[in-house]
Amino acid sequence: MKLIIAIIQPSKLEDVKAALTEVEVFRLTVMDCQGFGRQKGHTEVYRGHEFAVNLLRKVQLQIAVNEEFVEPTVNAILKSARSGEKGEIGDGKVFVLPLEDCIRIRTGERGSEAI
Amino acid sequence: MKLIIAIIQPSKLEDVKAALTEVEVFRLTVMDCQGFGRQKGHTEVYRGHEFAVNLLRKVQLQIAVNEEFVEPTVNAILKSARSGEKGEIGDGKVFVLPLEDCIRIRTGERGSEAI
Amino acid sequence: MKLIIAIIQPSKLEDVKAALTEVEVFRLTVMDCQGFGRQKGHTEVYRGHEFAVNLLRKVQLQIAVNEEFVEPTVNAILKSARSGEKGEIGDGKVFVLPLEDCIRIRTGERGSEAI
Amino acid sequence: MNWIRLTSIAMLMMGLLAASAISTPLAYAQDEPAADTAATEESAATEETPVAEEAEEEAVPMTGDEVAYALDNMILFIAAVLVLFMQAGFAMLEVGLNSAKNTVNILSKNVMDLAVGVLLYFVVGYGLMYPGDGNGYLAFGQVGISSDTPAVAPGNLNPQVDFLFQVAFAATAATIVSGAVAGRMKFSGYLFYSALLTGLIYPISGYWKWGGGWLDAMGFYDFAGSVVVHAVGGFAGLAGAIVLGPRLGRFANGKSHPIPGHNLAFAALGVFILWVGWYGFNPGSQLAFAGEANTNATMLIATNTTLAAAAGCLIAMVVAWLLFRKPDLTMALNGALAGLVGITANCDSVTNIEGIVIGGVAGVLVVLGIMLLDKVKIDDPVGAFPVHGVCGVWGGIATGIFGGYPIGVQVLGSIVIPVWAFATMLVLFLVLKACGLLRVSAEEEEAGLDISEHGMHAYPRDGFASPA
Amino acid sequence: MNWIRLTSIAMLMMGLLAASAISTPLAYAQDEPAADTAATEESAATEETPVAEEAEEEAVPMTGDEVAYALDNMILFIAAVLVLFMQAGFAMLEVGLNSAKNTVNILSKNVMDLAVGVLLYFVVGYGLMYPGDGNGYLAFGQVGISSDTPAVAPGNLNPQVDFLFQVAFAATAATIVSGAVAGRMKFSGYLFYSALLTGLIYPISGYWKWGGGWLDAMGFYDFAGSVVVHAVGGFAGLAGAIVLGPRLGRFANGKSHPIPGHNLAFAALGVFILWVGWYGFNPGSQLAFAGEANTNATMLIATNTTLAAAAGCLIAMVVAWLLFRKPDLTMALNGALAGLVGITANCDSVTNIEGIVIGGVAGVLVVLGIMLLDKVKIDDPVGAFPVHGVCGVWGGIATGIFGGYPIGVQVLGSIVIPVWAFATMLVLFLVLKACGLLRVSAEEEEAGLDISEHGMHAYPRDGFASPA
Amino acid sequence: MNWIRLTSIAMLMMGLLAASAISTPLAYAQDEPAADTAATEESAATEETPVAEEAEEEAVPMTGDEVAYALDNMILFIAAVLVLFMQAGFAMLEVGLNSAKNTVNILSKNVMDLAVGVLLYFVVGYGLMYPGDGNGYLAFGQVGISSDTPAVAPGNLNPQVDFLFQVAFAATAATIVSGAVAGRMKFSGYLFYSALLTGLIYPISGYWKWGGGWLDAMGFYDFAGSVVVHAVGGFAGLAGAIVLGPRLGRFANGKSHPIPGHNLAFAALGVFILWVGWYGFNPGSQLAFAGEANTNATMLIATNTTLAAAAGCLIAMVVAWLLFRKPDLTMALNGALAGLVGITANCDSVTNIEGIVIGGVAGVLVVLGIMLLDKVKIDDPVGAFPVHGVCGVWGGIATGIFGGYPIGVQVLGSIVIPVWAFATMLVLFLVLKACGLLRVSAEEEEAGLDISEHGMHAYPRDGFASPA
Ligand SMILES: Nc1ncnc2c1ncn2[C@@H]1O[C@H](COP(=O)(O)OP(=O)(O)O)[C@@H](O)[C@H]1O
Ligand SMILES: Nc1ncnc2c1ncn2[C@@H]1O[C@H](COP(=O)(O)OP(=O)(O)O)[C@@H](O)[C@H]1O
Ligand SMILES: Nc1ncnc2c1ncn2[C@@H]1O[C@H](COP(=O)(O)OP(=O)(O)O)[C@@H](O)[C@H]1O
Repeated sequence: MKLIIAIIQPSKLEDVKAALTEVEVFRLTVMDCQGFGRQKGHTEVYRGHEFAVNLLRKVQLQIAVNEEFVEPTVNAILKSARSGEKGEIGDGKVFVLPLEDCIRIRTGERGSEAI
Repeated sequence: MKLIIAIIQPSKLEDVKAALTEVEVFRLTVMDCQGFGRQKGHTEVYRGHEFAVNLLRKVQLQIAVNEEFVEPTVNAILKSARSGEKGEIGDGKVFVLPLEDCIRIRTGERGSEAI
Repeated sequence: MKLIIAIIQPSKLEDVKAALTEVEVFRLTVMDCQGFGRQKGHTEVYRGHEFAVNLLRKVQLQIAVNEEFVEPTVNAILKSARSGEKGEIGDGKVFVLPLEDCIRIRTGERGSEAI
Repeated sequence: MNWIRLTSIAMLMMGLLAASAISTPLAYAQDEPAADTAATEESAATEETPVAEEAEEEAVPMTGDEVAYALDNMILFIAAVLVLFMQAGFAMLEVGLNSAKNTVNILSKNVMDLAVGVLLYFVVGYGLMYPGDGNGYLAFGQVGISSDTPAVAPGNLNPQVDFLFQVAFAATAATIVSGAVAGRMKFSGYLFYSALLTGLIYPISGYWKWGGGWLDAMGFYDFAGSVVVHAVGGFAGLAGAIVLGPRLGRFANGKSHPIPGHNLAFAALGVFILWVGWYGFNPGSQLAFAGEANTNATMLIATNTTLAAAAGCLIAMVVAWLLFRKPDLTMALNGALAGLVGITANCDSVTNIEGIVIGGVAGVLVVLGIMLLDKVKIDDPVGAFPVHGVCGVWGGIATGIFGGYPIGVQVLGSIVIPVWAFATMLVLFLVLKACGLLRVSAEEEEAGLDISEHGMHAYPRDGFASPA
Repeated sequence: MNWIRLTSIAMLMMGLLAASAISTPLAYAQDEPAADTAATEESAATEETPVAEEAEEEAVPMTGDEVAYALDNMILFIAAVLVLFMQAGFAMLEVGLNSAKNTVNILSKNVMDLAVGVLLYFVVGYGLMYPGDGNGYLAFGQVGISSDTPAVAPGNLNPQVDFLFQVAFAATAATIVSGAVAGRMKFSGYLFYSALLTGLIYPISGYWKWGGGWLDAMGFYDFAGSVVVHAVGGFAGLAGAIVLGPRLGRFANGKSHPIPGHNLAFAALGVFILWVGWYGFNPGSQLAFAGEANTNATMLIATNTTLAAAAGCLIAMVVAWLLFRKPDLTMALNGALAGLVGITANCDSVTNIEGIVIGGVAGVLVVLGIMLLDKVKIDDPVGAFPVHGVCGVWGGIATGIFGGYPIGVQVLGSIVIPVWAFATMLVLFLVLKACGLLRVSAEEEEAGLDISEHGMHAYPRDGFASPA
Repeated sequence: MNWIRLTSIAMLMMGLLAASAISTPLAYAQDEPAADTAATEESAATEETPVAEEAEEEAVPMTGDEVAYALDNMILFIAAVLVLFMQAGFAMLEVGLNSAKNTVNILSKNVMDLAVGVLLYFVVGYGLMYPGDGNGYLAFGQVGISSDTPAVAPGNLNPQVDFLFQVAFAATAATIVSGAVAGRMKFSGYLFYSALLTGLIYPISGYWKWGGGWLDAMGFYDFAGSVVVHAVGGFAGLAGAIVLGPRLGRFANGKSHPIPGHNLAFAALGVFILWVGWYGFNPGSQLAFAGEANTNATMLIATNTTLAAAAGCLIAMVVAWLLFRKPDLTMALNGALAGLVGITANCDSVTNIEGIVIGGVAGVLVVLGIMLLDKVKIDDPVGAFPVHGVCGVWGGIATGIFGGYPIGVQVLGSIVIPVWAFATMLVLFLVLKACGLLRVSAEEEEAGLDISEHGMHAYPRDGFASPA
């Protein structure tokens, strides 16, 4: 089992959810986050000051999957979260972490079935 | 060492914290999240539109524990986060991840003692 | 590759970011969180009630790094996130998790180069 | 959207057009300009128009009585607008002092209090409260607003503006309760309550005093409604809070756990608006401005109102600071309102210094009242009972102590009216409970009334709302 | 900050001081107290001062005409203040019903509507709308405010306060559109639109009726502007919404996806403020208070306004409840405004009961209007067209049905003016589109207009803003 | 809650009842209706009551003087209400332009400014500011409000409403400072400051001009308080900002790092409310309405106020747009206020065009002022000094340039009063600093004043508050 963590542009959330549904990934957890990366921040103004904001709003997805779903899930995210054909700086990252156990609170089921 | 990630119903937070205290787990980190899973979303209305909202508010707990605490912790969560006797869809999941190192910022202690 | 998760005091965020830049860690993801730990909560009042609040506002950093960056990163965080010389309770923790894969959404690059 | 709905839209349209058609003939009659508009049963309204337009052009010299009539009605109009603005204040205060998940519900209740209140007070309440005469206990004048135009003379009020001022008071009484029952009451049940209070309960006890009923005959004095308006709302709220029981988790394990309001900026804005609105509530209640005595009285009232509010606010903050070691904003806010409620009955009858004392005492009482409710485990999320109930009664009694009115009658009136409101509302809430119309389920309460009763979040998150 | 900017600051200062210098001689003349201030072309203003100061000390007895003059101007001044307060209401309503990421943009538009509107209406609009006489279609009086002091008599209005009241109306018409085009229009394009509407489009059609132009000559009646103000704003908004097209994602895949407003507490506060402001809008439009007939008319107007708002609010909520099975706060809010818009043209000409019917019908129409826009895939984020456009026209026609004015002319006027606004604005928006001044790019829209147009977040997060 | 606290509650109650008891005999005397109420030293208040009630019933015909008296007092009452509403505007503006973590603190300061201000101005300030006569520099009339009822004549004001209007001004002056010292000042220290300003500093310099003191004798003119009110507040704020030093991180590493306000919707709402409140501030300062000259003057004042606000707003936005390439909402908001402050001293003495020029110059000055403070590293979170200090002085000087008053005296007054406020307040803040009452610790500041000073969050999160 793996825990896939994807950081994407907030505006791509709907597309990514749709793409995941297509590869039969129906469960996930979503969190707000702020990213700091190669993407340059933008300049803001406030009462006559200009200042750079380099923490940008992103969305993080956490998806626990069984081994055979890892590649389809990653590919679905890659395809749907990319801006335009070639992608743009700031489109985000996908991390794959080992997941040792997974338990469904409702039933107490453990392991792959609980995913 | 393990990192236990639990996604629970927001209304269970107090109960889960109490249950964890009983098994002597005194430290944790809490985050807001939105879950998408088997639980059906609800219908909302807005100026005459009905629309399904399928991202539901959840709370995520992150708890770093030493090996011997894994089972007690998971069990405490299972017991306290379940809705009613049999649980209900949407009650959430517990994930167990391997944790390679843990460092206390204040002291610089590392490993199991730092948990 | 490792995923470093650091929980720090919100007021230290700028310092930590600066320290990370010095060790050439330029990418990270930031999230709001609430911590519950050894640090005592504070007392709040509300319409004549006093009540203890024990979930305290913290900030979580998630940083994916290659092996050789793990120690510099951890040290940079330790140095910059500590309150005063000796640190104070509540300064937070750093967790190091194994990271199996990392994919850049924009390019599809995988592994160490994608970090 | 399906068939049935489209049909029901169509039918609604039909019904409304039919309704229009009925009134149409009457209206068309006016096409012949201003000839026969003299006497139809509800044409007090329509008949003004042509005259008014003439007036704009002709410019007949005004009589002295007309001047006084204009002044008296103008101040009442302005006062009515200020009192209506208080609805915004109550809405913001109650929203701010409750959880975010109940915001839409509170706003809906406040908006409906005004909408339903205006219509029901028009149909029933106004006629019950000002029946002209009657037996002193219960009487009914007419549906809607009397068409008798008053003689143009000082102190005579146009019935339309009189209604407007009165209906604003009725809506105030109703909306006080909204805060006390917040977070757990069904919206439909609340609408029943709101209709009953503005349509029946408030007008009946209002008649006893302001309509010239038995309490008035006995010499009971309540200038602008510490008892008649605020205590009625406060005690009705207490009845609601008792029958409903506390919000989940409010008194878990025998201890009191506060549920902090989610936006104190809204709460403070609400109090500022209420404070400003009170300059309609109290000065407007002089019901006259023309003539030296009235002018002077109105000004005294305005200043006493201000001094009492300031004293209530300062004292409540100081008391809370001494007791809880922190300067508690929510107590200061409640204190200002407490001072305002306390001075309402007697603002025309006391000196400035007495006004400060009355407000200051109210500031202490509200803190004690909040602590007392807590001790007896009654959950009143915004402090509606301590502010409007306790300090309303205090206002009535203070009118005896400082205002020069017989203390016995003042005490009597300050007990009878709250008891009336409490008892009738207790029955209502118990009936609602028996009918299953009172309290939402635990799950609904936990999810928040916004989503469970209205299917709507007050603060949905950008980019996270997901189309169906 | 670099060289160029410092230079431009310096130059701006110079320019302003130069501008001051030009007017200075004129002003210095006053140092010789009140001697030669009698006749300069714009000294109607300056000349008051010394006189006024004398008046404070001397206390000449007032004539009857002076009393009427004072009363009439006082009520208009108060009304103007209330109408100006409506700007706050529109700002809060529109902010609340849109996404958080467009908040700064909406606030900027609302603030600029007022600032630009006041200045342009001063320079051009007022002279176009009240040219004195003219051909009935298009005429121009003067830049600024006429310096003719009116005879002191009942019904005569000081030109300064008349301007103030009128400019508040113009700003209202402009700001209605702001909501309809929210979330996707360029700020610079919006400023063009706003300038044109308050400077030209609104004053010209306003002249047709209120300035004594051809529609007025035909007998068209619109008491306070259901058509002249609200329908103009509503139809201009419709033109904007059509040319702009819907916000991204609003009608994806042939289905309608709501984009919920981000703060319903703001939205409700806005409606409460608008409701209160309407007591300036309608009662003030009587333009007189002195004299029994005027006093009575103003009071009837105020009460009818209240009853229609209440009816619109209640009916809209009930209809929405029946159709969508939930008591929808946003519909109740729109319903209250719908009732207010509907009664605006006829509040002086109908009975209380008719006022309730007019408001109730408006409450149905606004729900149907919102559903209709949805069906035809026009995106009007706050319902500006259903509320102000549809119910504005309804108000004009209702003035024929209930108010006793010839129905034919009422229908004519209620069509001509909206068509004028719609057509001219359609052209303007198409021109803006052709010039690339209309709509922001998809990326900018997605990021939110706050950051892309203004470089600013309305709600930046504590501790997360990072210095450059 | 422990023993000591219960005891202290009980003792407080005792004290208050004792206080009541003292005034009781005096009050009971009134039970014999209106017999001996003629002459007690503070019964100016109580004695109105019986008369007023008679008036309601008897309807004596009004004299011409009574009419003028009614009109003059009515407008002042309405103006006072509008100025009091400005407190809500300041609260919202300051809350919006600061960090969320300091919201409760700002609200508490604003509420206390009003509560403490009203009481202290009643006890000391009013007597200091309007002592009747005196040496022209420092004099004291009486505690509370004079009981001399004025002759009923045009221009005579009831002392109660005069107090109300004046106290609203005093509270305004005080609350301006609240914004300048936000985010780092101790609450208890602030209360000292607020008490001193409303009780002593503002009344003393107010006496110099409005109380008939030496500046008035010299011919200095400040119609509604650009200098007397706003510059006092602005310069007191500057003193505070200097002594306190900047907020943590505001000027780190020799660079200026903005700390964006957390809610621009609140900020804009605040400015709209302030704009509306200014229609009390300026037109009310005519202090009379009866008589053609007064009526006309009031209307000119209202329109000039509007034009200057619009010009300030537009010009500030344009200047900021040119300088920073973005249309900066916060600058437009500050610009509107700048225009309002600038026109306050001279709104009765200039033409409309001059009003626009004065507002426009203020719009430039406020942007430059903000940039200047930044250069010299003074941290004024809301721009209280540029808006009220700089533009207040500008208003005073503009009264010389455009208003026709001797420029020399205008410059003198516009320097002396701000220097007085700055110097005395500098001393006060230095004393507070020396006593350790000034600034919170770095940890407390970082955590936010809400939690460290008040133990309360303005926006606690639903479901995350955890019972003890
Ligand atoms: N090494 C990393 N650790 C944690 N988060 C990262 C890392 N690299 C990228 N991110 C996240 O992904 C987002 C996009 O990365 P960025 O460098 O801007 O674009 P790209 O990956 O296309 O070069 C960042 O804002 C950050 O949230
Ligand atoms: N595979 C998963 N990956 C990430 N989050 C999950 C996963 N499965 C469940 N969750 C989280 O747990 C919540 C509850 O899951 P749900 O499927 O609704 O109930 P149940 O687990 O009882 O079937 C979801 O809302 C989601 O946040
Ligand atoms: N075992 C843990 N699991 C998850 N989070 C933890 C753990 N220990 C500490 N934390 C996080 O770190 C924060 C600081 O910890 P705390 O115990 O207060 O200080 P210290 O580490 O200096 O003893 C906590 O508020 C919590 O968010």
